[in-house]
Amino acid sequence: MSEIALQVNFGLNIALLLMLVAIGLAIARTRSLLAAILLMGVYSLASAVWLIVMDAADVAFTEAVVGAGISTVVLLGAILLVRAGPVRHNWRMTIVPAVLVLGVGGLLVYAVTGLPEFGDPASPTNAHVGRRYLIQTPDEIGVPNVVTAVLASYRGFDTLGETVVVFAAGIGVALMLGFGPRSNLPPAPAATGDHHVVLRVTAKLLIPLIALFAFYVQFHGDLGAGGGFQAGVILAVAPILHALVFGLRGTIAALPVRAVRSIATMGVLLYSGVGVVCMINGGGFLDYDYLFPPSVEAMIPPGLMGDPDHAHHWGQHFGIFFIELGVLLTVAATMVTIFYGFAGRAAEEPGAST
Amino acid sequence: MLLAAGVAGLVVAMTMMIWRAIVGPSQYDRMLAANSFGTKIVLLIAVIGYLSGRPAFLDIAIVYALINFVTTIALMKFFRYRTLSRPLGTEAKDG
Amino acid sequence: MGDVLHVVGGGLVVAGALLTLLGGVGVLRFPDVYTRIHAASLTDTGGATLVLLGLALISGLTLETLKLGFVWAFVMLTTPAAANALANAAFSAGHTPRIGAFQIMKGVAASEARPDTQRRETSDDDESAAP
Amino acid sequence: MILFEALYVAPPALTAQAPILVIAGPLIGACAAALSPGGRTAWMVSVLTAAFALWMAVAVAGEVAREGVIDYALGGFAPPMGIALRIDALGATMALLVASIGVMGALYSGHALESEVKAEKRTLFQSGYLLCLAGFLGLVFTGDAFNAFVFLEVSSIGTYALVAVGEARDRRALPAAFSYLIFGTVGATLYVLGVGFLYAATGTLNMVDMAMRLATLGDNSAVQAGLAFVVAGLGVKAAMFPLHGWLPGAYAGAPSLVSMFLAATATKAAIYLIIRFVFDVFPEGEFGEVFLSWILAPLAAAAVIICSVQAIFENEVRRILAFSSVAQVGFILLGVSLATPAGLSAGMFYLVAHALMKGALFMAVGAFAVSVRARTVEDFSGIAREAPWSAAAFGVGAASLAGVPLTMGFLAKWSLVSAALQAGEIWIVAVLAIGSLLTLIYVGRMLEVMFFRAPVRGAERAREAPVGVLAPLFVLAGLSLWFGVDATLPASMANASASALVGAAP
Amino acid sequence: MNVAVTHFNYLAAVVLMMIGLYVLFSTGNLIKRMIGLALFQTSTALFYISLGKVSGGTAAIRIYADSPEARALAAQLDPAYVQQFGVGGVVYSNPLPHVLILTAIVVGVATLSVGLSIAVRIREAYGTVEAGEIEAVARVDAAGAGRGP
Repeated sequence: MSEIALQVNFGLNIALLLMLVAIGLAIARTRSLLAAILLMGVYSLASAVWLIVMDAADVAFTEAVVGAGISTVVLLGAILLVRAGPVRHNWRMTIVPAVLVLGVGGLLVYAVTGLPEFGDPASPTNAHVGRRYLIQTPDEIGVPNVVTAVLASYRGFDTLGETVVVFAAGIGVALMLGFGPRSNLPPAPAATGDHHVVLRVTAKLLIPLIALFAFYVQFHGDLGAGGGFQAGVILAVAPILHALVFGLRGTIAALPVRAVRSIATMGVLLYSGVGVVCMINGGGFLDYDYLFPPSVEAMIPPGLMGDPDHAHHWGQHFGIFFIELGVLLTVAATMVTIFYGFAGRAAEEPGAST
Repeated sequence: MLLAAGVAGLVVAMTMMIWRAIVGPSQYDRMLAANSFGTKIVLLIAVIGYLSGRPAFLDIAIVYALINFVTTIALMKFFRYRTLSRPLGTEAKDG
Repeated sequence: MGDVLHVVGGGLVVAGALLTLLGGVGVLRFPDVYTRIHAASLTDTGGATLVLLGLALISGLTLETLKLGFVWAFVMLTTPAAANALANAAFSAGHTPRIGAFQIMKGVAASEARPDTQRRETSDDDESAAP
Repeated sequence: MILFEALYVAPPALTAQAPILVIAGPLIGACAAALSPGGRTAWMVSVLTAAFALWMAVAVAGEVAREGVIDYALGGFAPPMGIALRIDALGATMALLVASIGVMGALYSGHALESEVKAEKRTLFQSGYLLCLAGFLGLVFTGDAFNAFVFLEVSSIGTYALVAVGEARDRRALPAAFSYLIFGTVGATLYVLGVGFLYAATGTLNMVDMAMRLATLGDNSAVQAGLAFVVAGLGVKAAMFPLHGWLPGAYAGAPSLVSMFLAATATKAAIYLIIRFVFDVFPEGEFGEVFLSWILAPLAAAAVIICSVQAIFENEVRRILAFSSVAQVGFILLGVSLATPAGLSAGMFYLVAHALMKGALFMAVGAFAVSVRARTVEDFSGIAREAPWSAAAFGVGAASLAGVPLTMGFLAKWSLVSAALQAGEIWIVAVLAIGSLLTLIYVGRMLEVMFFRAPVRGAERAREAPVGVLAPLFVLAGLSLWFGVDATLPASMANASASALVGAAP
Repeated sequence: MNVAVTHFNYLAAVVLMMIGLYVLFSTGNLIKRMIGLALFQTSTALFYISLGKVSGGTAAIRIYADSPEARALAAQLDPAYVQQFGVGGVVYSNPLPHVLILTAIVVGVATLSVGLSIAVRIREAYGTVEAGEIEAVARVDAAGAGRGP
């Protein structure tokens, strides 16, 4: 049992990377945009499995929901709006990029030869800061998932920045697509076999389950893979599925555009608000140990939260809880905003649709 | 050992799906391949979880199953209606 | 007892993987979209059932079993629905099946509709957004 | 920096938190702007937030002047475990510059947006503007290589859309924004890649820790490539010569607020980060010297010559200014490439000077745009008669750009030349001379048309811009003049920055 | 061992980077360009994650040292190896690259959506998403620049 697991791990690594390269080449080769998008979806799925093989469970989670889910939907929305024909190829446009790419590739290969061997536990990467996170997290943060601890606590400022990037993307898409002509298409013409009872029933069953699952991922994030980002995107999938199956108009009626934008803003405010509260209580920005004033902290019996062997980290636990909630709100709302932008904008030539 | 054989079988099946996704010939074949690839990946993740001794990653498999469905619906709407905003089917009153 | 369950479970996993593999062969070898959908969706659900059942036997009665149940439920819910949607989309887009009685519905002469391995299937690679 | 030493502008408790407040202020302000009910409220939020950031930046500058270097550990985790802000004289100077331009831009946006951005988009636009400001301030303060990437993206993602909003005036803004996005993302990704190689070699992301560990490492291909990718990636953002393709279109197409803000800060922040890596992170040694004198200096010289010539042959005012920006980046990098205290100081001085004059120039063009849709140089014929005040400010900025005595531009060019002479690099002096001459040509052409020609008959009549636009414009132009006469403040800041980098005062 | 084997992951990432860059620069179609850009960005994820993999390691979710799960994981490896590189009896992979790549993935989807929305607006303004055709229209725009009457 023991050796085999490692060998399978190694074999999967090679096999999946070769798959990724093959898919990448196919993407480069195809002239159909839709095929490229489908292949991108497959690429994301394959890379997510590879991430699991590489022990990056949280990243695999994110890649699955973002890469295979949201990205595909957004890309589909985009090609519907641009109504592009096949990609044209011009041989003159291949030589210069090829030379450029080969140059960059050569430099990269040269650089790669200077890296430590793959999987080396003593490489600087794995021996220095990375290892210290693993050792110190139980004492300093007290959550089992070290990725969550690093993400939300040690490098919480990065995550704030990342949340802001998502928020900025929401603003960007809203500025581009949120105003102007809106989709107002007549009902679909009746066609043979156009009942979709199966899908409607399935969707009806799934939507609440998806939302429930999102909250599970959210609150389970300290203990296992998952967290605000993943949960946010999964939560956004629920209204997106609703819009896909029951029509965008109903979804917007339930979740108005302005409200969604406000929720996105609230998320960032909540996150930075936690930082400010820590600051007011005498700590640094995002120093969750100061999230509660000492008087409150003193009232909590020891050992209430987490592992009794280690010091309890009331502030850290709640700090992570609140900022992950902020991330959830911003990410979910922004993803819905982006979807509204792409799905709600009228395609120009409605006559061209079949 | 048996699980490893299962992994190998799934990987071969995945490679076949990738081949179908690359050669097409029609877009529906690609969609089929992508969808089926997703299902195999769900299984693969589950098996890997048990093989590596960390079955807790089944959550990720659940997410895959969900996302796969949503993507397929979006693709279907793409083909059927050429817009993402219209409801499915004709019985919907909101249009 | 536990070992027996492990072996039985492992056997089921392998059986499921083989079924999936068989479906893969079908997807590669079958002549048109509909038969390929048939091969893939049937073996996917069957293979998933076997694999997940095998894993459930290995894990015994834990939280993981519940999660496996969820995975199974989702796969059983979504794979047929997706296959249905796919076939529906392909059919309404005018893809004619290359074998079977559907030909008549589309008004194609039965002689033309015979599976013809010599003829290359039309590729709509070049019509991307407008099939 | 000596001037700041006695400056206590905030209570001690606030001063201690000032480094993070400089960044967090605009972030929170951006949320408030996005939530505000209308463009007017959003504008007020924007002005207040930018003013707050400037206030905090001044507090930080005072603290830096007294302490030398400030470290601020975020989340209470000391680096390299946590992310730390690290501010020295250079960082404080940059933050002051960015925050001041930010305030000017925010003031200016009150009226400028009315003619350029649709009413319903203004709240989101202000929000994007503040995010961009926060991004640049974070970029300047952070001491963590990966955190810098995050802030690079914070400042960029919204900006792409802000540039594209310029479509209301000129639809070419859209492809320009798209190509800005492509270039910017490739640049940022190359930067991440470079940081990845450095991380692989050192195991840390904190710049100070990285520098310490790099110093003990021998020659390593990963480290060399890491430097190359970091500089190439940032070079795209800084519009370093062969990587500047995105800049002319983006500056020409964007709403004038965005053009002005980007021209004054975006490339500067990236240059700042390049300086940070080359002088602070990379170990002193042959590799860095080869890089500076054989790659950076020739490229900068090429930028000065080629882009100045391009500017001469360009016909649209905004594009002239944009090409001029690439050329001026070349001037700055020439100073930096000398790697002497005098050279760095001159480069920094030039950077500040260029930010002020380009800000004034783009703002003046925006002031004209309030009433007319002028694009080419000919369109601006005689505009000095119709809008004398805006034109005067434009004239001051242009004079500074050309290096007319009694402007900051003159002192900047002068200090560059003397630094090059001091370092014995005669060819750089020659390049500077040719570049200045070329600058004079395109500046002279614009000024001649504006001031000495009659307005084209039948064209729309320009009106003078409202006071809300003129006030920040005059501040920027006035600063260019004032620092041209009394340069104590910027010169002392530039000197302090240079000595923070290479250790010795010139 | 051969570099091609010991550095296989990095080389695969490099190949994908090259493919992404090639797609980005060899096509005039803006949507395809965004796909190339996404590919290029994702490949950095491959690079970072490969850096953080420790052979024999497991995901960085701490397991109690004396749990059966931890013992089963440790049994797969050489005890000396676990002793030297393990934390609490279990060898974990490095969590830091995972955190960084989470950020990078999110930045990637943000870039993708903003880029695509600009591409959509370009289509609305120019009627095409082919760079060559857009440039042709833009040249006409530039020629027609003027202070309108």
